Amino acid sequence: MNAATLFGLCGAALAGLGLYGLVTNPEPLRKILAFNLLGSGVFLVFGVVARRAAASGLGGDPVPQAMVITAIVVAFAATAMAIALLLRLLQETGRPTLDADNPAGTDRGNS
Amino acid sequence: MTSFLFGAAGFVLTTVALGLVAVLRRPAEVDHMMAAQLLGTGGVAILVLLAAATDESPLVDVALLLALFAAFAAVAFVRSASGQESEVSRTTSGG
Amino acid sequence: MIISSFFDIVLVVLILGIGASTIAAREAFAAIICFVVYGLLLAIAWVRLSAADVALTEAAIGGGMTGMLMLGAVARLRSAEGNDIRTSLPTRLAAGAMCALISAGLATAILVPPEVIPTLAPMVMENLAQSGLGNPVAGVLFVYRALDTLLEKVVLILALLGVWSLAPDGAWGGIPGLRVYTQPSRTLTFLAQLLPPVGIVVAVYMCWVGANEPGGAFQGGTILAAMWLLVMIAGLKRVPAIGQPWLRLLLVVGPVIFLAIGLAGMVLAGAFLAYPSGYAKPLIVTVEFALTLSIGVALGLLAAGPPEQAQRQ
Amino acid sequence: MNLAFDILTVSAVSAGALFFLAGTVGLLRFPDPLTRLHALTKVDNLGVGLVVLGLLPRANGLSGALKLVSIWLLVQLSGAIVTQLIAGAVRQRGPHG
Repeated sequence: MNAATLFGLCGAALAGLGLYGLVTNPEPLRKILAFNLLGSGVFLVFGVVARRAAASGLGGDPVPQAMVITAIVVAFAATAMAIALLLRLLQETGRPTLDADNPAGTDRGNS
Repeated sequence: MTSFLFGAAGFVLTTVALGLVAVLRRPAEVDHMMAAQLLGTGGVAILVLLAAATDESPLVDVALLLALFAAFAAVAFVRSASGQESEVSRTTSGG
Repeated sequence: MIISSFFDIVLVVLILGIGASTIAAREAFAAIICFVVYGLLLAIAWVRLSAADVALTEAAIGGGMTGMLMLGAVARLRSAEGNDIRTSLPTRLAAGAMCALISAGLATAILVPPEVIPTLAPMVMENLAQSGLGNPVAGVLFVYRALDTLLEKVVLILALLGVWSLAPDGAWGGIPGLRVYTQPSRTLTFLAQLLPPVGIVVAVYMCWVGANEPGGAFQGGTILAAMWLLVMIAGLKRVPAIGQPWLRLLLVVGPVIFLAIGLAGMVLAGAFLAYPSGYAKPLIVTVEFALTLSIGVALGLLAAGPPEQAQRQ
Repeated sequence: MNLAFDILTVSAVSAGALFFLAGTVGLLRFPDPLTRLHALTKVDNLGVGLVVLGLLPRANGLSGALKLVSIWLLVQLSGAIVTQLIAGAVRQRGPHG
């Protein structure tokens, strides 16, 4: 097994781990964190695709690499947006959660 | 020489890994804050060793960035952990 | 070779361990620290995949900026009581099984590579000489997929508009609610005076070498954003109101110059975002410098969050 | 000449790696956060410093060597200040905060 395959398997495991955290963790902030983990796992798989396609004296195929760079920046923008939404939710409802049927969630006194 | 440098990088990575486990397992948040600093210095050493081992000088730039952002992250930790107020509450309460 | 695979195995185990503790950590603060450490480790993994450009981006954004953003949020969420509802055990088991299945699927895709591995590297290298650039990744970003890069800048600005539009009505155009130190701390002030000059030099360097070696507008812009945030957090500079014209000008200068050169390409070179032959490199370097500024401002404002306070008259 | 440089590289890098080990042992064994911080700063100064010293003969010309030294200076300066900040947080919140 070469290094690229090893990191590819690591990326696959990270994607699963991130998805698990996204599904099971009730706190929105932790969900955002898990989503970032999922994303970085997928990027890593992409990086392995790039590494395997090494040719012409390059360490990897530059096209997937450039796409991953773009993706990292876009993921950051999406994370910033998600966190702003979460903080606004906290401001409006006083609770950082998405549960609708929680009895404590009916007061909107803070808004 | 290449394998010596790789070996040294692996050794440093192992010690950093053990240090991270030690730091993150403790309950106190001040201990957690040391993690970024530990990885900042360890990561710099690992990257300059890898740069020398693989003869890829751009890796030294990665080391430079790692050092810069590890310090930045540590500042963010300390800011978040110390109960400072935000810009808004400062101006509404103090002036 | 055996020694380098020892290194890789330790790195992978460490990444997986830190990744798992990001998910499993009880406190949100500990989880975010794990995530920052994870981002810095991932930068080393990208180095091992011969992708120094990606390693630079990951160290800057995954390690520094995302952590900064999340830590700003966790400090506010801490005051609100969290809910103790845990997902029930059967649900977690089912989710774990499904996620393991997905991981296994991805792993199979990696372990069974295609007969002929598709690669665009020879095509990129063949045409790279015409553009005068030495860094193939920069070539892809600014020559072959320039439209993607341009649209990505638009996405950054759209995300920023989205963040801003979450402001309460009264605060529109006001000052972002970035958490700053209230009591001046001498140590932090010293760091905020020492690090930004170094950071700005590194950012210019990144941007400058980006044409020939790993680096470029993204990395340089992220460093600028981080240094700007550091100065604001330390209280050396006030957080500017988002209504300021100079701020908005800086925000759009990069995409506008990029777009203008792209439109000029329609007249001079016969296609949108094409460069007239012989002028490709100077034009790309111009675009990169303008983009570095715009990306820096956009990322810094994204991390600063929506405005929370009306602008003082 | 080459042999002398190689000996310098091996001995300095090994010594630097030893300081990393010492720092980790300190993090594992020292009883309170302030002493653990102390262990951490030794790694910044001497660990990275010795590794950089060992790699200087293999650096990419004079500019490469200067870059390595400036990285060490950056790590040392920022490390010292960040450690001070964390120590401030320890004082504010107590060793178990």
